[in-house]
Amino acid sequence: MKLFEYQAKELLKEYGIPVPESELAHNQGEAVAAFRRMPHPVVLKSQVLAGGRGKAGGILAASNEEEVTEAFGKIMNLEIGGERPSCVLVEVSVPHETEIYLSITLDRGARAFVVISSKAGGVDVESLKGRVIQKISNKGITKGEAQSVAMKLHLSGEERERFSRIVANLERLAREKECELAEINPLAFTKRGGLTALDAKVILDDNALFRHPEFSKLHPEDEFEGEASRQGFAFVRLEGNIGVVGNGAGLVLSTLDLVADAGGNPACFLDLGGGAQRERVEAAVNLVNKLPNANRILVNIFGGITRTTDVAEGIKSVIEQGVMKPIYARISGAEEREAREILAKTPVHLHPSPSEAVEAAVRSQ
Amino acid sequence: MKLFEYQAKELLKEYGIPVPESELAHNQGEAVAAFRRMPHPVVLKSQVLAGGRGKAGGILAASNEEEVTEAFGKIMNLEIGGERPSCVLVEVSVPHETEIYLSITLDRGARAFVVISSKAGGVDVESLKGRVIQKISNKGITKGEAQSVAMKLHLSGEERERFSRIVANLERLAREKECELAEINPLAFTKRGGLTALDAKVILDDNALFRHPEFSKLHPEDEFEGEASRQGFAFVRLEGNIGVVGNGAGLVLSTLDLVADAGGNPACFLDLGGGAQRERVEAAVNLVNKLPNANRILVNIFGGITRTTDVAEGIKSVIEQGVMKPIYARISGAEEREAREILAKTPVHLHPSPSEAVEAAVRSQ
Amino acid sequence: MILPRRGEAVIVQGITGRYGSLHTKLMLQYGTRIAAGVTPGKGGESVEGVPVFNTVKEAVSKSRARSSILFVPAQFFYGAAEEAVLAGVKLLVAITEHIPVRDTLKMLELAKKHSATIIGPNTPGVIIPSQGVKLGIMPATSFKPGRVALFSRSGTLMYEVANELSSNGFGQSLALGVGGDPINCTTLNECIDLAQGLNETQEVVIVGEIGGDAEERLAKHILDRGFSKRVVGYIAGRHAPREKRMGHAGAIIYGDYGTAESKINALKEAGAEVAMTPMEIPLLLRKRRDRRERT
Amino acid sequence: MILPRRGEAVIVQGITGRYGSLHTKLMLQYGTRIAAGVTPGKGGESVEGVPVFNTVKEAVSKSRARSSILFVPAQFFYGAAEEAVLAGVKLLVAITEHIPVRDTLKMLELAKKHSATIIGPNTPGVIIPSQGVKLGIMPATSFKPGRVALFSRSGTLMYEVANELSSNGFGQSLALGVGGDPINCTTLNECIDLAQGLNETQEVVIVGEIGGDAEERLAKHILDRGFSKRVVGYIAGRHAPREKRMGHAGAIIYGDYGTAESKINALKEAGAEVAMTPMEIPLLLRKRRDRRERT
Repeated sequence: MKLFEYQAKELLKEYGIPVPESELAHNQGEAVAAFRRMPHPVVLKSQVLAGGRGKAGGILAASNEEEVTEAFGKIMNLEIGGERPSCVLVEVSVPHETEIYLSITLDRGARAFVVISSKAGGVDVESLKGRVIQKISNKGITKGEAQSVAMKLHLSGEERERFSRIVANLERLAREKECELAEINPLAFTKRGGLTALDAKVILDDNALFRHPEFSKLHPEDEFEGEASRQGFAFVRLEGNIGVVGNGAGLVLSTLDLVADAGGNPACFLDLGGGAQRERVEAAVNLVNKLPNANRILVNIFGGITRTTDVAEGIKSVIEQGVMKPIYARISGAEEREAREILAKTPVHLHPSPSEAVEAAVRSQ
Repeated sequence: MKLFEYQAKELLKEYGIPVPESELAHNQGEAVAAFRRMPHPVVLKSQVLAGGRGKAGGILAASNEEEVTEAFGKIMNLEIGGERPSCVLVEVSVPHETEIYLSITLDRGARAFVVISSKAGGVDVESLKGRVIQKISNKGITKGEAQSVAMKLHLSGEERERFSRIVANLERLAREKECELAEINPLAFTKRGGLTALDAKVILDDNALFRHPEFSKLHPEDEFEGEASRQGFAFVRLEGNIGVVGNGAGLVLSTLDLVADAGGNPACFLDLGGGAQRERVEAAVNLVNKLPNANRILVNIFGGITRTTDVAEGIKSVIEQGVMKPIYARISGAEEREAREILAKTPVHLHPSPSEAVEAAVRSQ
Repeated sequence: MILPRRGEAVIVQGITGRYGSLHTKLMLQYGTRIAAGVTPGKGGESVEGVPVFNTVKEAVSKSRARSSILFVPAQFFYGAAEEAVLAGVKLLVAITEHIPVRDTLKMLELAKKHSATIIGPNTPGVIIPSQGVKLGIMPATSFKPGRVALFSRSGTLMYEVANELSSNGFGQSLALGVGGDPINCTTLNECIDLAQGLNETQEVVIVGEIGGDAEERLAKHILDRGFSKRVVGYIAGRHAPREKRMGHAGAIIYGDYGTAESKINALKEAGAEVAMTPMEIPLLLRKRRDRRERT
Repeated sequence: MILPRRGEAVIVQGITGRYGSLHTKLMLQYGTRIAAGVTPGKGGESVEGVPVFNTVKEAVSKSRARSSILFVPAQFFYGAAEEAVLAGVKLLVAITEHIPVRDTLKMLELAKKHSATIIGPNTPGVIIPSQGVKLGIMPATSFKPGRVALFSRSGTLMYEVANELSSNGFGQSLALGVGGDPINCTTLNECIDLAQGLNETQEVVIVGEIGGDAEERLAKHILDRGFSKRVVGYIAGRHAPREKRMGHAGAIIYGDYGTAESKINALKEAGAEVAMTPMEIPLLLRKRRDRRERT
C-alpha cells in the first residue's frame, strides 16, 4: 500500500527527519489560510498516488493569495493518471543547492533490506555511477554503517553527521513501520546548510498491515469502490455507519442529506441506477452488508423504471442467504403494495416515508 | 476511452497532421532496430495512459545504441501511476522554437464542441490569457473559422495556413471518430518552419464506440482483468481461443506452453490459486465462459491443497446454471476418482493427462 | 414547446421493447392517448391494443400525433429522432440513456431547425396531471393536478418531490425532468420560459443537485429576463463530500464550484426560496400562498 | 539441512486448523510419523490420534522431533517459527503464505544462528518417498521412490513433473518446493548443494519459471562450484507474453530479463539439459541413463 506524500511526510517528521513546513488544504479557504500562516513563496502539491505530478501540472508555485487560489483550483481539477486529488499540500518553498537520492528497500537476491543513495536526486538515479548500496541487518543499521554511506557519498563534517542521522532514522522508520520502500527523493541541502526531505514515497508491506492499525484507515475505500464500480453502481464510501442505497443519484443524495440532518452519518452513497433488477439489488445490498463501517442499511426506493417488486425480491433473497445487518426501507412507486407484501415476513423495517425510514435508521441501536 | 499516444498519433497521421517519425518497440531489439532506421537523436516514450510521463522518467532521450538499450530497459521497468508500459515509442527528436496548445472538446454550457488554442503549449494552458475559444457547428469547422483561430493567435502567412489546416483536420478527426477530446500539446513550430504534433491525447465517446469497430480491439482486456483481479484470481487476457484455467501459476504457465506447442492459442491465463473451493472454481469458469475470444475452456488441475472434488463440484454447478462452452479437463490428485464421478454425467471432456486434454482442446472444432 | 392536451394523440417509438411495451401500458392506464407505435419490421402487430407501424410517417399520418416518446436503443436513437422530426413530430421525449453526445447535438440542431422540442435525453419524461397526459416513466400515483410546475435534474427525486407536493395538497400543472446526460436538449432556463407562459402555473419548483452550474445559470436567467411567478428551489447534496462523483456524471464538487451552497445562494439572490429537504418544499409553498392570500 | 528419515518423529504446528488437520491425516496415511501437534490453547486435544500440546517445547520433549511443518496463520507465524527454533527444531517447513517479509528475514536469521533450515514460505513442502516421509501438502500418489532429486519454484507444477517422472519409471529421492514468496529461505542453490551430498540421488530436475533470476543464479553457482550429477531443467512460460504478471509476484518478463530463453540458455551453459515440456523430462533422463549405461 502506497501512502500519499503528506502521510509519508508525517511519518518522516515522526522519525525526526526534517521536512518543509506544510499544511493540508481541502478547500480554497484552507489553502489561503495556510499560505497566510507560513513564509512565502509556497508550492501547492496535488495529493495523488500517481507519479509524475510535477510534469502533469500537479505542483505549482505561488507567491501571493491570488496565485494560491488559482493554483488550488487548477490542481483540484487536474486528473493525474486517472486520479483526482482530494486535497492539496501547501508547503514552504525551500531554496536549495544540491540533492541526494535516499531509499530503503528489499533486495530479493541479497535477501536483505538495503540503503540506496546517490548524490544526484531525481528520477534517473538507477543509472548513476556514484550509487551507494549498503546491506542492512534485521536489527537495523548501525551508526558506523550509516556514516559509511555518507562517506561513500563524499560528505564530510556537519553534512556527514546530518545525513547519517537521516539514514538511520529513515531505516528505523522503514523497519518499524515495515515498509517495502521508504524513499526520500530529493533530500535537499538547503542554502542554510540543513537537510530537508522535499518529497517522500512510502510503500507498506500489505502482509504486515495487521500489526499496524495506525494505517488501517488510510485507504479503506479502494476495495469496495472497485467492486461497486465493476458492478456498475455509482458508489462513494463515506465515514459513517448507515449504508444508504437508493435508485437515482438525486434521490440518494437527498437521502444522505436527510440522514445528516437527522444527526446520522452515512456509510456510503450507492445508486442502483435505473431499471435495477433483482440480481443487481441483491449485489448492492450484499456490498453494503460487507462494508465494515456500515452497521445498518437504509434503502430508499422510488419505483419508476425500477420495479418495486424486483427490489423487494432482491432484498428478500439476500436475507434468505444469511445473517444481515438491520435494514430500514422505504419503497414507493408502482406495485408498492406487492413489494411490501414480499417483505412482510422478513425482518426488514418498512416505513411509509423517507423521513420515517431515515429517523428509524438513525435512532436505532 | 483514452488512447495511447501512439494510437492517437496514428489517428493524427491518418488525418494529415504531421507527427515526428516514430516506431513502436516491444523489446530492446525492436528499439535498437528502430533507432538505426531513423535520424538521431531520438526520444523513447513510455506508452502508458497515465499523465506526467516526462517528469516520472518515462520519456528519455538517446543518441546512440547504448543509450537506447539503457533507456528502453528503464522505461519498461518504470511504473507510472500504477501502470507499466507494454511498449515504447521511439521517436525522432524534433528541435523546435515555439509551442501551441490545440484541442477540440465539448463545452456543456454552450452545448457545442469548441476549439481551444493558445500560443504557449504546456500544462497550464487554462490560465493563459491569450486562449482562443471557437464554437464549432455540428457540420464541422469552416476554413474561415479555422483561419480566424489562427489569426487570433497572431499567426500570419505560411504559419497561418499550416496551422489552420491542422485545426480543420483535427476537428474532422474529432468529429468523425467521435472524440470527447482531441488534443495536441504541444504542437511545435520546428526550426524549419513546419508544424508537428509532439504529443497527442484522444479520448473517445464510449457511447459512440458501437459505430467505430476500428477501436473495439484497443483495450479489450480491461473489463475481464478487472473482474478477475477483484475476485483474487491471477488472470491475463491473451489473444487465442482456448481459455486456460488451472491451479498454481507454474502449472498454468506450463499448460499455456503445451497449448502453444500443440498449435493452439490460449485465450487467457487463469490461476485459481491454492485451496480454491467450489465457489471460486464456479466464478473462474464463469469468467472464462464470458470471455468473448474463448470458444472452449481447458481446465488443468493437480490437486494438493486444492481438493479435486471441490473443482469438480464447481464445474458441475456452472454447467447446471446454463449453456456452456465445451470444457476439456484434466483433473489429477487426491480424490481424483470421486472428482471424475462427479463430472461423469456432464458434457465435460475428461482426459487422463494434460497432453491429451490439450490435444483434444486444440483439435476440437 | 407545445405539450399535448387531454385526448391528443401521441406515439411511442420502440413500442415493442421491454420498457416500451411496459410503459405503453402504464401511460394508457394514466389516460394518455397512445394512438400508434413504431418499431421497424413489426408493422401490423399491436401492443396493448395500440397498432404498430414500421415508420413514424405512417404512425403520424394515421394518428395525427405531434408528440412522441422514444424508448429506442441508443445506437438507433438518432435515426429514430430524425425520422420523427422529419415526419412532423414537434415534441420528442427521449427516455434513452447512453446516446453518443454528437448524436444529441445533431438532434438538437435538427429539432431547432424544424421548431421541434426534445426533452432529455436520459429523462423520466413529462407529465401533465390535469390533462391526464403522461409521456414518461414516472410513477403516476405521485402526481396530482394543480398549480405547481415542477422541473428536475434528477429522475427519482422528482417523483419524491411530486409525492410530497401531492400529499400536501400541492398538485402539479406539469412535471418535467431535464435529463441526466451531459447535454440537456431542454434546459432549466427553457423550462422557466415555458412556465412563464402557462396560465395554470402559479409557482415553480426547481429540483437541482450538486455539480455543474445549471442552477446558477437559471438564477442568472431569472435576474436577466425577470420571472413573475414564485420559485422554490431544492438542491440535493448539501452533505455530499467534495471531489467525489455522486452518481451523475456532473454531480461532483471541486473546490467551491458546484457546491449546494453556491446553488442555494444563487437561487436566493434571484429571489427564490430554498427548501432544505423535499418535505420542506410544500411548507414553503404553503407559507407563500398564505402570505399571498393575506396581502 | 537434515531431512527426517522413516519413522522419525515430526510435529505439526497449527494442527487443529482446517488445513493442518486435513494434511495431518494425509501425511499420516503416507507413513510420516506425526508424533505431536501444537496449537496454543488446545493442549490435551488430539487430531487423527495425534496428541496436541500448547507449546512446541512440550511437543518436542514428548516426541523428540527435530522437524516441524507449520500451518500457522501469517500473523502468528514468526512467533511459531521462533518457538520451534528455540525448542531445538532443525527443519521448519513453512506452508503458510502472506507472511510479512520482515518476519521471513528475521526467521531466516534466527534459523541460521541456530543451524536450522526453513523451507518456504509459501511452499508445498518436501517429500522423501523412499523413507515414507511427507512434510507437505503434495498429493502422495504422484511421488515414487527413486534416484531423481526434484526441486521446483512452482507447487502444482512440481506435482505434474513428479507424476510424469513416476509414471515413466523415474522415482524421486526427494522433491522439494522452494516457495513462491519474494524471499526463499532455502534457495535453488542450497537445494543443489543438498543434492550433491545425497548418495541415493543420481540426477537433479529443476523446475523453474519465467521471471526473476533464480535459474541464472543457479547456473552460475553450478559453474562456480561444480556439480557432479546430471541436471535436467524445465522452464514454464516459453509462450508467456511479455510485461504481464503471470500469477506469481515475480513471474513477469521485462525486455529480455526473466525470459524462458535466458534461463534455458543459462542452464545449458552450466551443462544442464533442458526439456521443453514436463513430459520430455523423463525422455531426457532415459537418454542420459541409456548413454551412461552404454559408456
